[in-house]
Amino acid sequence: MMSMKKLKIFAGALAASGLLMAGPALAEEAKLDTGNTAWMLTSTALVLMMTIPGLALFYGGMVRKKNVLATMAQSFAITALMTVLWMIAGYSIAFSDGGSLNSFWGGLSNAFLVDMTKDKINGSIPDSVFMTFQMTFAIITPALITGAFAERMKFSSMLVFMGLWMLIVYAPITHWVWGGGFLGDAGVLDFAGGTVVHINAGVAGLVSAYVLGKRIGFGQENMAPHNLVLSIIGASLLWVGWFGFNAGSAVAADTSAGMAMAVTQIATAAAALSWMIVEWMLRGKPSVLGLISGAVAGLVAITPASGFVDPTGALILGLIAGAVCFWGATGLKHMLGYDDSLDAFGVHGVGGIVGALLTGVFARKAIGGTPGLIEGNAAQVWVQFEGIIATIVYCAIATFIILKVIDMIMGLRVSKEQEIEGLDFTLHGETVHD
Amino acid sequence: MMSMKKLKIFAGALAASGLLMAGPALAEEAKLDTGNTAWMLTSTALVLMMTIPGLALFYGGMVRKKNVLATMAQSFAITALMTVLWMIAGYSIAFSDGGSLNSFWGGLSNAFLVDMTKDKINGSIPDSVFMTFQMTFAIITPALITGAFAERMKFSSMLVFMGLWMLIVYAPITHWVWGGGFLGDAGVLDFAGGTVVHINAGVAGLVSAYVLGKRIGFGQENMAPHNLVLSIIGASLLWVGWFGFNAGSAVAADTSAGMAMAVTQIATAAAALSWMIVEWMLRGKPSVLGLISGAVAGLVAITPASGFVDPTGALILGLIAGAVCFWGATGLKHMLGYDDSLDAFGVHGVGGIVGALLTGVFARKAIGGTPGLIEGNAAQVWVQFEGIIATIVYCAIATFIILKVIDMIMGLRVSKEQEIEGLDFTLHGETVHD
Amino acid sequence: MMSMKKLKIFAGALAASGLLMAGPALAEEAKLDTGNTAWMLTSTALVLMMTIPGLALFYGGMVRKKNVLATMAQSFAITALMTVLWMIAGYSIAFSDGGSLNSFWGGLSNAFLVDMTKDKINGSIPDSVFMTFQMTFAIITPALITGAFAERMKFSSMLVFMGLWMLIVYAPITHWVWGGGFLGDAGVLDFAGGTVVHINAGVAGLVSAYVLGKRIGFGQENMAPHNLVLSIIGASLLWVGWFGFNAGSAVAADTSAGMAMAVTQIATAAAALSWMIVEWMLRGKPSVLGLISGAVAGLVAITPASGFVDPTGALILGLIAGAVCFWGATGLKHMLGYDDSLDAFGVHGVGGIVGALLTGVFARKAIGGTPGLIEGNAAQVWVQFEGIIATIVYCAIATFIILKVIDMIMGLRVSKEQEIEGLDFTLHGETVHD
Amino acid sequence: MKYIIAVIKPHRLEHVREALASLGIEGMTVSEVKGHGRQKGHTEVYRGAEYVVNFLPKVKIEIATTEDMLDKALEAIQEAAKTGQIGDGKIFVLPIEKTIRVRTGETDRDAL
Amino acid sequence: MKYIIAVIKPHRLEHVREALASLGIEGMTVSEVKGHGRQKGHTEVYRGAEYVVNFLPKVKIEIATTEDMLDKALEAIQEAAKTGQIGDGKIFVLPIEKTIRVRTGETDRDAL
Amino acid sequence: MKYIIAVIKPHRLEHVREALASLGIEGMTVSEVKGHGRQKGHTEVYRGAEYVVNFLPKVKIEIATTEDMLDKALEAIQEAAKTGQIGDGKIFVLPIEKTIRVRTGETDRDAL
Ligand SMILES: Nc1ncnc2c1ncn2[C@@H]1O[C@H](COP(=O)(O)OP(=O)(O)O)[C@@H](O)[C@H]1O
Ligand SMILES: Nc1ncnc2c1ncn2[C@@H]1O[C@H](COP(=O)(O)OP(=O)(O)O)[C@@H](O)[C@H]1O
Ligand SMILES: Nc1ncnc2c1ncn2[C@@H]1O[C@H](COP(=O)(O)OP(=O)(O)O)[C@@H](O)[C@H]1O
Repeated sequence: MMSMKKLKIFAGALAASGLLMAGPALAEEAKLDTGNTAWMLTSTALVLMMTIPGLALFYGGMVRKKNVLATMAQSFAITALMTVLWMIAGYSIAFSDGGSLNSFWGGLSNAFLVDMTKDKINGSIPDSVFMTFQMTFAIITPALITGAFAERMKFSSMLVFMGLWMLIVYAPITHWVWGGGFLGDAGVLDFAGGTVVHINAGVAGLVSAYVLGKRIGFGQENMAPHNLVLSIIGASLLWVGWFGFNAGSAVAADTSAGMAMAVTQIATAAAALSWMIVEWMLRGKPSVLGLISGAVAGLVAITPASGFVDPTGALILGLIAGAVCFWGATGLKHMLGYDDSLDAFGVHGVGGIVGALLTGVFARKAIGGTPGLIEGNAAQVWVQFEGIIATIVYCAIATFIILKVIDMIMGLRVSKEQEIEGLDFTLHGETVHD
Repeated sequence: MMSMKKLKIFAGALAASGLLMAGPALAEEAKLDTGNTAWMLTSTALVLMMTIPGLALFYGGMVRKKNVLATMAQSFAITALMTVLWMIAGYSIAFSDGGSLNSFWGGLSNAFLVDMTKDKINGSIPDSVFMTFQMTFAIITPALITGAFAERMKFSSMLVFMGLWMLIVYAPITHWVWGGGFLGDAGVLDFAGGTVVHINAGVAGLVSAYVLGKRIGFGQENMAPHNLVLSIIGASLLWVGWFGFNAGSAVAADTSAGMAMAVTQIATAAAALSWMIVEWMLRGKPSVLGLISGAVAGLVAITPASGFVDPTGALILGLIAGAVCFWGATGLKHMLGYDDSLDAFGVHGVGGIVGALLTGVFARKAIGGTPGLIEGNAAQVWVQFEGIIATIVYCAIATFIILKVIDMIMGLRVSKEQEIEGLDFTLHGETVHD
Repeated sequence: MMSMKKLKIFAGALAASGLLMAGPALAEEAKLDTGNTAWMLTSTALVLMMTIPGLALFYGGMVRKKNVLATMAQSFAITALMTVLWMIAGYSIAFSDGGSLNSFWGGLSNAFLVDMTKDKINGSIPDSVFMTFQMTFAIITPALITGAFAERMKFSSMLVFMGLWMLIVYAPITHWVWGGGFLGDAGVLDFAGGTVVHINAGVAGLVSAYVLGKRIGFGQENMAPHNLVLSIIGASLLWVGWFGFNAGSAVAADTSAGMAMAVTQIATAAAALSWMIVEWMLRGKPSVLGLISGAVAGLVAITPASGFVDPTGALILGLIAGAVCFWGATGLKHMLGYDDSLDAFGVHGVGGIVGALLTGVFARKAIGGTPGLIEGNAAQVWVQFEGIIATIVYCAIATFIILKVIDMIMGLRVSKEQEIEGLDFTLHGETVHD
Repeated sequence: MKYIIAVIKPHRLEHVREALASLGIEGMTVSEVKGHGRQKGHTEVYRGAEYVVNFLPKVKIEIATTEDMLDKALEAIQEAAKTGQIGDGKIFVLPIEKTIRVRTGETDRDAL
Repeated sequence: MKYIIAVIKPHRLEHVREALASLGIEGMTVSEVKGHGRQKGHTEVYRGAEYVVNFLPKVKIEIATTEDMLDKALEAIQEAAKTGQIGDGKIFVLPIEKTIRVRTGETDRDAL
Repeated sequence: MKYIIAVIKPHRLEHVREALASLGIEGMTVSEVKGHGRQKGHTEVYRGAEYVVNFLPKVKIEIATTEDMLDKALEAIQEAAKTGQIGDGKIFVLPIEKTIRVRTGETDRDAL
């Protein structure tokens, strides 16, 4: 159902037939499309840019000044660590054929990318490009989680947590949806990662926020974002980079990519306006943080839908997502009383769920081949719901266990003194001097 | 005469013949070029990046610290609002066939993008891509205007103004030049928007500066740019993104795009050096703001010329533009005595006019098909002049009326107290904490 | 041996046969590949982004606050100046056929790009694109050098130095390796510029640091980086842009580009982790500056290797490069006692040498056509060594002479008062106001 | 000699400097401070979390002056700093026992 | 009247403000400063270069108060600012000769 | 006890700190300030608009000290801060009536 899966299966078939291994056969050369490859090379760069510097800035601007470097360092270090782990095992777990266990994971047959010969083609692009494109997804998803426990986690424990989480949670769920696993087979629609990336990261964030507990002084001290200029730059680069995320998920420079880009732009804009208007009406002022949070909410919500809905569907989806995520990051958070510092769950979790469900509502046969509720296919909403639940349950349990184990072995939080003095100096020995 | 127009007419013809509506016919599939599509997807991302974060930073660094978030919020909110309005009506007004009124506007037949089926091809790229690419132009043009009235306009009135301005001024003028209207028919050369984007935004800025009046303390208080680091980042991203703007206006990854990129780079560099040298000689020091302003002036001036001139023409054009815009942002402004806070007119208006005229001078038959003055075709300069005048007159009058009506209904300026305290807190309830 | 050279020779042959000059002949039209062109247009934008704002920020964050604008202005002004000089003479020197002297330089036959007709094709892309892509390399190489003499050089002398250096050192060495000169003929492997760009810039930096002498107060005063937030953004944009640098050096959107992107990502990540771990073990804390420096070291080291090694080779190469450059920027620098302010030599020089040598070690026949030491071809290491030595010797001598001559004529350093007050105000008349 | 400490609204600084200059008083040292008083702070809301910013931006001017200039100086500052609205600030006068100019070692009146 | 200058740890500011408010003391002026004392600075290492940061972030509070409130104010500050660890800071009391409210021209006690 | 306020050029701070340390004076509080005096500001030009920056960056050092150390301290500061050029700064001495160490409640001489 998803373009990525389709592609993978196609490549798998080719591989099975031995064609891909046959060296520079003519048949393969014919397969590579330079236009599609050009777009996927570009998309990979765009998605990398979403994490560094995009997300690093988005989050870095929202913490207190004493933690800005440490917060940005998390995104940067995650980029490095996930790259290596994806190469070693992640890609294999997510996108290989897992044999009898293929419904659940892809196994380790492609560990260290042993199958990725230079001339291996995946669909119409080099396998090296598909691998790297997917790698950037395996980078940003853990990085999104860091927003939930900002300003209080040990750097060492954070690295261990993220490494395990990517291999144990992210890579398998990716396999379920895009790698030939059971959710893809069930017909769950997730064009670019609403479930795989955003619900997943959001739920992991929520669990982390609970397990780590609140920041010292939460609710009493002034924890206002220290410099929203950074966050605006970050949100802007997220928006721009998201074209690679969504339109890149077409794995081609075709009409599907084009429509994905158009609806991404429309839904994002609608969500930014929607959050702005709701906040303006309820609180009297349209905050800048609200405006950019709304945009991110729209980007999150349109992610699963981007290959399936039309512009009008995207407009409505965006309007809904902006308003619901406003509630997620303000009402819901205060109701439940956890300290999800930068709203990883409030924006990515809530936005991801809204988007996944609305994909089932607004999907159009003429766009992505599958009709949704508005075209009479109510069942699709139910399928989407199953995908959401499977992801939430597995992610929540696994994340909880990983965190608890790490906590027992090496602890999760910095000391009280470190938290008060700030992580920039206490963890990294550096400060911003101005 | 312009690549964009050509493309449009071609698509129009196809549409008229019913081919485009015929679903996934073979004929259409053959039309899509993945390489061209890849480049246009990329160009769209690049032009979006010009506004957010590019222009937001360029302008944000130049205001006083108390207004930095509000200034950046203008670009961000405009991005969201124009996206939705372009989808609702702007694209239709600019690029549809307006029937009997086609010389002046495109009508509303394509409102809400009803004609934009997924597989509709426009030239050799998906219509969805062309629509989104053009959308990014409809975003940056209003955003450019905000430089003229920075630090004093109400956020609400700004949104209303920009929405009306885009629909009443920008979309129709785009139609005149690129959408099949009278200026394109007259042979005006405007490859990427010197007239449509820059003269238009510059003149609207000038009118706004007059209508809104000067900032409190203008000429007495210290209004030095608070952080040129931001402006350097912004100017750099404008430069990089402008490759999408100019080379993207070829609507293909071809020799026209390649030459457009080369001349853009050369003219920009020449203008940066030219402003730097003139300032160094006249004022004793080469300022950083001068260097980046010169680069932007070069980018503006080469915009209409980028598909028509050769490298040497670009070099000379850049050298002239840098020096003339130096005068525009220093001499002219002080002569006329308006407070165009960030020189929307001095750089974009003046640079746009210089560029449009010099396009008529340096155009070469071997590059864009049309000879200019240096190849003996003096008439082209006159045609260019007509295009400039038509744009200035319509834009100035319409902008003035829109502003006056808004002023009557809801006021344009913030209160004196708000202006003194700063717009970040008074309009958005936020401040930069460092 | 190198893709760039291959391409050039191919184009040369075409040119010689008169085809390229023949106007829009059918034969040529057939040659242009829109996918390859799309990727090279994009790559050019990406490499430009590496210098502005990438390198400008990376360096700008590391200096003291009083010099941040001046430091960023160097990268920006260099971008403008090199563009114009490359158009005037650099491209001709580097990539033309120099006739009897072709082993050493390309001559001036293509000065002012007189041979670059609009429809001239170079391999499968427009010559205008190849010229501009290479221009961005001629921009970043001098800009890298500025790190060595940051915070003390006159802006005027810096411009003169860089102009001469690019024409006298960079363009000829580029010709040696990629333009048909003796190093390319000797079989030196340098996919994207390890020798041409990084060793070259690193050595020129080392010489500059010696000739200019230490900063006032070096070793006593606090010269801590004033704002590593800027440096993190810069390093991130360098990483993202480097995809254009390395994968773009395939001059096509093919499997070579794909593999180059994959190994670039892997080596960079490995080097970031490697520097981080070594520093963590030796100094007790993983610094943010270390993390980003490690990433840049990895990018540098994989540059020559990126078209020749496989993922596992890249992983090992990255791990080695991170550790060795850690030593280069900490141990070596203090041993030798020069003040290479921002480690142009410690990172780019050392990393470039490590990368060039390891290219000879890890090259695989299946990837780039040439086997390295691990596949039994020990000779390749020797060839690499020759390339390194030739570059170091010529670059060091020429750089030294250029600097000495400029010093005699106009001086190199700012006055003591200027250095103490800071270059932002004393050279450019501006300061950061916050 | 007396040490005047004046806490005023930031945008009045230039007026005060000019007013003092017209009395021939050029020497002063200025710093950015935050003030709390009758004029209370404001509330900023970030994603639903309210942060009360109790302190408002003010500028503190410190001026060492001789007794004979003191009253004129106080008057000038007061007039130039006044907007008539709450939060205009305060002036405090403290005694100075000794003043030295670093460059020359001159003291007291000569040091100003 | 007396001028209290208290140099404290930054994260105790809010406590001190509240403690003073509960005594009815609202007026104060605050600035970010760097302190040096028994509590020494720290060392930052950038690419092998060690920079000793000799000064630590502190907050300076200045409060003009009447004699009768002085002791209570000092006590309140001391208590609220105290963490018991080195670097908690100092309080200095200086004499004020005159106080003026800019807005009204009121002086001394009335000016607070 | 005395309260020394020294306004100096920023790049002399480290010298002054060392000079005082060699006298055994470690305690001090430092802030970034802007100064105006004989040494006038400079003019910045942005796109033709001239902005006179009337104030120059200075560093203010505050040191509470006992009478017996006062003269040595003043001398040390003066020497270490001096460059001989205009704008070197001033030193003011004010009386302190009371000093308290927050951590222990010790007062006066013991509080330093
Ligand atoms: N007792 C005080 N000690 C020190 N500074 C004070 C005191 N009272 C007020 N200030 C300073 O003066 C500023 C203005 O005081 P405020 O009471 O708000 O207004 P007004 O003086 O107009 O009544 C405050 O923000 C604070 O910086
Ligand atoms: N003699 C002094 N003059 C001015 N400020 C001082 C003096 N001594 C200490 N301070 C300030 O008080 C702060 C705390 O002093 P310190 O000696 O570190 O701790 P403690 O007071 O707990 O012994 C210093 O950082 C400095 O800002
Ligand atoms: N009367 C004064 N009151 C407070 N600060 C002063 C006074 N005069 C000078 N200063 C401070 O001392 C600095 C140096 O004074 P200036 O007159 O420029 O040089 P110099 O002391 O060498 O003659 C000023 O920038 C200002 O910060």
